[in-house]
Amino acid sequence: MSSNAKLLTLDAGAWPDTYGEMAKPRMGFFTDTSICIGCKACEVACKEWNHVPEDFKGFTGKSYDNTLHLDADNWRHVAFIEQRLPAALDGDTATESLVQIAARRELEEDSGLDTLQEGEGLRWLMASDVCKHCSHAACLDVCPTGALFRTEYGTVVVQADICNGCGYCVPACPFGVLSKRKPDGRVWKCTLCYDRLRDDKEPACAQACPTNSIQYGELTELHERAEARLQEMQDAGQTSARLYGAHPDDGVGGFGAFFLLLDEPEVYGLPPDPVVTTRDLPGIWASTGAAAVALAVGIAAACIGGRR
Amino acid sequence: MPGLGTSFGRGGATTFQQDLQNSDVIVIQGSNMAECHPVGFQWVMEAKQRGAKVIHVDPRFTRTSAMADLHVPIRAGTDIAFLGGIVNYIIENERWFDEYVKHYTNATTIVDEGFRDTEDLDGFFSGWDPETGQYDISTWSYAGTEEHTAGGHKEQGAAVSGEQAHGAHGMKLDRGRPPKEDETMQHPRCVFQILKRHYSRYTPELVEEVCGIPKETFLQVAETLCQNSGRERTGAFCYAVGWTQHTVGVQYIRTAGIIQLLLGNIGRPGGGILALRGHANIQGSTDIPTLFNILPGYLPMPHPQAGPDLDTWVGNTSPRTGAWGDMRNYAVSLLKAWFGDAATGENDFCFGLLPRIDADHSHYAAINRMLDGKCPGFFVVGENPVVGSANGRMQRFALANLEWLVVRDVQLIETATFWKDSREIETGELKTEEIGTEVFFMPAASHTEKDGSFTNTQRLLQWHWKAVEPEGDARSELQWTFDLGRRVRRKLAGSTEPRDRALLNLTWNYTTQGPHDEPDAQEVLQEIGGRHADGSFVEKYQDLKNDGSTSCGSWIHAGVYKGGVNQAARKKPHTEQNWVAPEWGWAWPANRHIIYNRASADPSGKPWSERKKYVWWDEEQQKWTGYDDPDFVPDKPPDYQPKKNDIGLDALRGDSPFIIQADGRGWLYAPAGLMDGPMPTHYEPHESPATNPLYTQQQNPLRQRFNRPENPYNPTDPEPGWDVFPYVVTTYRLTEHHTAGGMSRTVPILSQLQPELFCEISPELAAERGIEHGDWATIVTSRTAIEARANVTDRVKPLRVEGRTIHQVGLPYHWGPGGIVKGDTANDLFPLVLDPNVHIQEVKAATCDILPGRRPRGPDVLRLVEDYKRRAGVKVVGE
Amino acid sequence: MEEGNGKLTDHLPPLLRQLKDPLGLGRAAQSRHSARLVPRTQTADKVVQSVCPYCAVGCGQKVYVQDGKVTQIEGDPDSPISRGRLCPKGAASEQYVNSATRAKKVLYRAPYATDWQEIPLDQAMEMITDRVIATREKTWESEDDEGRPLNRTRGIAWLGGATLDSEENYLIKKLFTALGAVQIENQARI
Amino acid sequence: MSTRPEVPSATLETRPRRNGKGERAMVPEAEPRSYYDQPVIQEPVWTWEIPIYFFVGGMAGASAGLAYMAHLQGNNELSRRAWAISLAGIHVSPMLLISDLGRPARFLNMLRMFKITSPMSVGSWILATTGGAVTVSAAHAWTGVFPGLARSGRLVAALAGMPLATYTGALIGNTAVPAWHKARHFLPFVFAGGAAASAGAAAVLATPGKHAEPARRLAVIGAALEIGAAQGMEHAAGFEGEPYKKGLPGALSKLATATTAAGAGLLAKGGRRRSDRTLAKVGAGLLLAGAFTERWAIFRAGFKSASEPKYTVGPQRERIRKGESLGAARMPGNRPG
Repeated sequence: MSSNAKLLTLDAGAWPDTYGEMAKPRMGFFTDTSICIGCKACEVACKEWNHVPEDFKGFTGKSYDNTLHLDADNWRHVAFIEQRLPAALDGDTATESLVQIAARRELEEDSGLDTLQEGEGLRWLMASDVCKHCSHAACLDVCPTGALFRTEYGTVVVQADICNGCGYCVPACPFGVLSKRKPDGRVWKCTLCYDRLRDDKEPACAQACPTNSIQYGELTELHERAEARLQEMQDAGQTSARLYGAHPDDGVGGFGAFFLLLDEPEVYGLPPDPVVTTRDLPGIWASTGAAAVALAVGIAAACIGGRR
Repeated sequence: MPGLGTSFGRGGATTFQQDLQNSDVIVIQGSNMAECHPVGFQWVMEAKQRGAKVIHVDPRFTRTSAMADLHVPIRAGTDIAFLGGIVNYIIENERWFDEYVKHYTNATTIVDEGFRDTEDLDGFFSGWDPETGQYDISTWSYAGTEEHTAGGHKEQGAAVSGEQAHGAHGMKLDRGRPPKEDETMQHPRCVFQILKRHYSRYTPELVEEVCGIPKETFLQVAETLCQNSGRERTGAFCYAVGWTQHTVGVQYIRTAGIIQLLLGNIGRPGGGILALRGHANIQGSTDIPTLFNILPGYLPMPHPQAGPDLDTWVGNTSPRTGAWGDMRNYAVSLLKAWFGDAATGENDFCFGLLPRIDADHSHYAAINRMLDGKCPGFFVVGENPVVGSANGRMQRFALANLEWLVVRDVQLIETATFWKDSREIETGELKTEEIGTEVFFMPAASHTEKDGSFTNTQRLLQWHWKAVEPEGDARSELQWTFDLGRRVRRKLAGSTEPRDRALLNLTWNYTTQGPHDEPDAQEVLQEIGGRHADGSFVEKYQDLKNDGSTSCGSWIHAGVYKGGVNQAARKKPHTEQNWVAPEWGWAWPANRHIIYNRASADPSGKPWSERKKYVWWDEEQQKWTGYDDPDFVPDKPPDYQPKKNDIGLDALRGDSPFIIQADGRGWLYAPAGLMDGPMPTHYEPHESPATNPLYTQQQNPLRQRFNRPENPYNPTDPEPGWDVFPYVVTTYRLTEHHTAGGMSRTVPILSQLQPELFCEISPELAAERGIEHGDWATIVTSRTAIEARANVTDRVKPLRVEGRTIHQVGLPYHWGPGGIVKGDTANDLFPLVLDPNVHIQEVKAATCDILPGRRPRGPDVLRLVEDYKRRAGVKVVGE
Repeated sequence: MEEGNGKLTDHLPPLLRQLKDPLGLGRAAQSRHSARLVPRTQTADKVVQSVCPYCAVGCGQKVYVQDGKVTQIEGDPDSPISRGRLCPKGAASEQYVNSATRAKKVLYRAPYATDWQEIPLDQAMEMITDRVIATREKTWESEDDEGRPLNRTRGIAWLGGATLDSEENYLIKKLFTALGAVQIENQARI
Repeated sequence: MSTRPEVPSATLETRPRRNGKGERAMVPEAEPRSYYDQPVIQEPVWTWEIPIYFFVGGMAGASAGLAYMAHLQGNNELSRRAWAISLAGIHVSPMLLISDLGRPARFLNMLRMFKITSPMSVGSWILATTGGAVTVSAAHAWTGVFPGLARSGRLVAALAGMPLATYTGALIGNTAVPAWHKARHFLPFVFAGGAAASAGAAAVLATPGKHAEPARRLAVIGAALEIGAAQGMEHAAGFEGEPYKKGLPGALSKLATATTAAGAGLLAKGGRRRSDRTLAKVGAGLLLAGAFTERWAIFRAGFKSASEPKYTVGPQRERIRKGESLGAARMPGNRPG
């Protein structure tokens, strides 16, 4: 759909084109969940820096996760997944013989990349989720006021001084990142610490992260790092590793904040094939126009028909 | 920790966190490092990404286990059996680092012929006196040393602690060598052979039977350790209170010390034992102690048996050889720092004015005196014992029996409000109107509101600067203590009472500053760091004199202000110095980061290998050099031989890395310094669902018990009624909270992340007891019953022990009746029963029962517990 | 950023700025506030280097102060131990020091009383001083039954947390030892 | 180690859903995997005002068109009343929208920019335009003031009125809510039909019978379009369309169809003969109710669809399985993950 492609390139054009010489390199996050220790420092550092209010959900019984989802009051969320694993730790190698598995395990351990407790057939996945700062961001597209905009760093930010709480971005986001804060009335989400970036400071979560699971930097450089890491794990036989949001040809044109996951995205509460809804907007406008014409015709028919 | 002190000489971590990145294998045991020390854990992850193997031995699968290559579930309280099994594996398979062991440990030393092992005496070492319940340790000594190896030790009873028994007391050695040695390590009474016999029954099969760890898994751990030790490779141990909070806690650490000495992992990069302390200044408050049994720098508190005068005391409590040979220098310098001009050679430098200890005066002993009405006054400063200490109910009864209580904290903690919100009010055991305790609550300043230094887990002093003034009545402890001292001295000025002399002689005139008359913290650090008579600062502890011409508040800190510079406040970015970062803060002693680092070179002074070089002998310059400050006499050549009658460091050879010890060796076998034996032996926890398969003696015979109605004990296998409390219960911390919660349950963000007390149990136990995940469960012991949300998870596994299935219940202990998030207190479940060396309570292993649903309210909970005690036939002495 | 603010286009209404940003997804939508945004760490009156008060890893902290109040506490990238990183507790330090429930006044509970009362700090110190002196006198032990000197009292106990500074511990040990109070203990055992 | 003991269901909560088991099933699963059944996307935050606006705004737009045509045909009785209905609707609409805002005082920000990528932005401009034009036209129709303005005003109102009635379909179609997004091409027609039906019906109620013929026909035509489009939509939405058929939304939509059909029936036969006029008015009432209920049903279906992860994950995983998409997660070698 060439018209969509056109729309998307224009969307991307918001950065760097509209900033001219003020444009900065596109900054983002690479969250390597294979080294996340689930300490939640990112959640706390974020709330501290951005003065995000507390949000008590009580004891949820969902492993160590008492935050559950990203929303206006949680801009970082650490997911905890306790898994019993069969001998083979991923489906596509489920046919491995125990000997093959043992060999692969040895390889993994020597490489120091192993994060799985095969001995007990148990693993505990932890992953820090955050706004994806999509290359083609639905929230940004649908915002009627321009409260949401793409910054000179290529990130997507809600401007609290503009947002009037129309709530359109909330169902538009394919990741469910945004929501309205009560009683404030406006929507809030990760700004990738827009203000800190202005002073060349790391975003609060990335700076705090004890194991450097959250890595901040120029997106192009992060992509190289991630590819290398993936290859490393692949070579070590840790075949469950995958990159999520690192590819410009996915439904949102790639993420500004992408991930290395050890299982399918939906296991972490992430959509496996997110699509920016506005990719279909030309078609939607066409139908809307057609419907409007149909309505006009109907009215005309109703009136003129009466003459006969 | 005396576990470290008696093995190597100093009671501190032998290495530093950043050095973990050099390890080839890291064993984390008795610690949940990723959860309790997340930022330190980054160095484990660094090592891992360099290919190191990470092994986590823990009853639960934790966030640490999730990052480990191997998690080994173990029955809480059986670590000595596991570690002893590794010792046995090393010796049986001849995997020890022979050259290291022969030169740097006391393996070759021949022990007194009177010595008998637990293997010979069914769980007792020689010297056991059933009357006193103590050991006469004279037969434990090196053969040929004088009879009273341990000085006044044998009469000192429970008062002696590892720190106090630092080094071998009064051990008289010529040329720093034991009188009898066997270089071949074949002599039946040489330490090596004794060790070999002692652990010969700690086989993989025994480990499986006792710890519930499959033989294969154990062998994998043992072999991985051996493969990653030697000239080319090193391994490290990390532990925390999962090892110390047992009735044999000190011996846990000793066992790890033995392994690391046999494998040659002490004093070398990537090796060592890293004690992970849980509080910002735990290490510091032991080095410069607020502890009853030691003075700053681990000098022992005077004891009547140790002699009436300075010289007798020094003679009785220190060896002549090794760094402790100069104890008089350190002691006199301390007395000069405290009593200034009043301390003279004529009056023994006021030594006579110091108070004496003659028993266990630790917190729990004091609590018992409070219950007996013998201790009317209590200061609690930045501490929350009614939540953080074992048997909280007993703690609260004690507080209710005081005349006055002073609590200083940043928040109004439960210890200050016990008289109105403790559970005993709910049960009717206490009534607010009947509690006569007068309570003063005084707001304290936070770390951002005062200057001062914390000593972190790796002995590193780091200065923190004041950012803002404390608000309202909030004051720092520095200001408060100084003020209290001034007021007392003012009121007693002119007193002729002998008891007031120490107080009036005290040097107590610090320059103050700021709106609150704050003493200058740097001035205090200067006093600690030491001065010459002319007021100039000492450079190192070797500068200290015994004639009163130097003053030094803590000899191990000598030089912390050298050159008039606050060494602890140095903040040179790590990016601008080598990986050891010697110019960031200051590590005691003498800014050494890996101690005993002379052992990183072979006896001739060359690095064991290029890969593991750290400190070595430089032939040209004729001095020790390397990445770190050499923990050795800088110009003492590797082939140095002491002359007869040399004392102190001069008496140690050029190949003796453990310069604090009288013989300069690492101690596989501790002839003195420990109450409960020269070698670690497996004893069951005080309360256990299993029998000790090794000896008839089930538990540590010296464990400290308190037999009183407030402190009943569950019967332990094989006693009748033990099965009324069939499960093991253990406590732990969560990343999101801090100890007793005063600093986390009051912080909204942290409270949100872990809002409720929960218990972690296996699906199998949940099924057995009909407990639903997410519902409430009630945990019962003979002390009390508490309720928690059930977190049913595969991360807790049932273990096969002695042919039975043993279930374990995990409980975080952060909650109490106060704060933003409230809950029952896990420590209320645990009894007072202590390690004999350091008087630390056993809260990492006890027995309990668990039921579905919430606990009864009010007095009904007492009935529930009474019913349990009746069914179990709990006998309470003193009732 | 600043020179950007000067641009005439920045002062035009967004609708007109859309001439250069037709979809209005980029700079055209930027509010004046956003254009001038700077972090509070940059505008702070001062920043001091500190150490985390929680566990003993000893992470470096940077404490930012504005108008006499702590406005931000974050990791100190210069520290060789923590390299700027903090755990959730360390990262929550600002809430800990600025906690709304922090005690600011001295409170006194008289024997058998059912509630607190506020008393002046000086009065409290005087009262405590008197009790220390009286209890010490009442419970003094000058020698043991064998006539050997003890010079002590076991009538006063002291229990400290391990979050006190070493300098503070030093003064406490020094003073209480001189007072003869031997039951001095801290968290290190507990 | 590969076999797991049977454990009580209580434990399932501590690990993510996977047919209630931890193992990786080898066959594609009926129930898509999820994170403790947590929704992937957020439920909309719009409240009751919005479906009412869909109804009122649609009616206002269509009424403007009806009024314009009636005016052209000199049916001033009908024209004036249609203008009035449109006027009422066009002024209630902004009130509804403003009251739904989190920050009502900032409603003018809706016109801060013009964003073609945002149906709400476009809609705001359409609403503003229609609003002005309808006001002028209605004022002239009843009082005869500013005839000049009104001449162009009527045309503008009629032209802008059409998309005003249909853009709301684009508004909700352009979201990540599966039930809405999948139905994006039908929603504008459903809304157009509803708008026509309600505009016609309202005019029938307000206009003396002999002048109401065009309105009556419009109502019937609209009803037909609404029912037809709704049926098509539910069919085309497939799995994502489930919420339109199940639960409360399903019931509402069935009720809407029935009511609309009945109303249309009555209107269709009612009309010419005086005696049928009351029937016609009843039918008109039913049509209004039906059109409103249909909006409500569609609105609620969106919430239901957002609240269950299977509606989001299932179709996406299916796309990947069928090779229609690589998805966002990639194994080495660009294999979908």
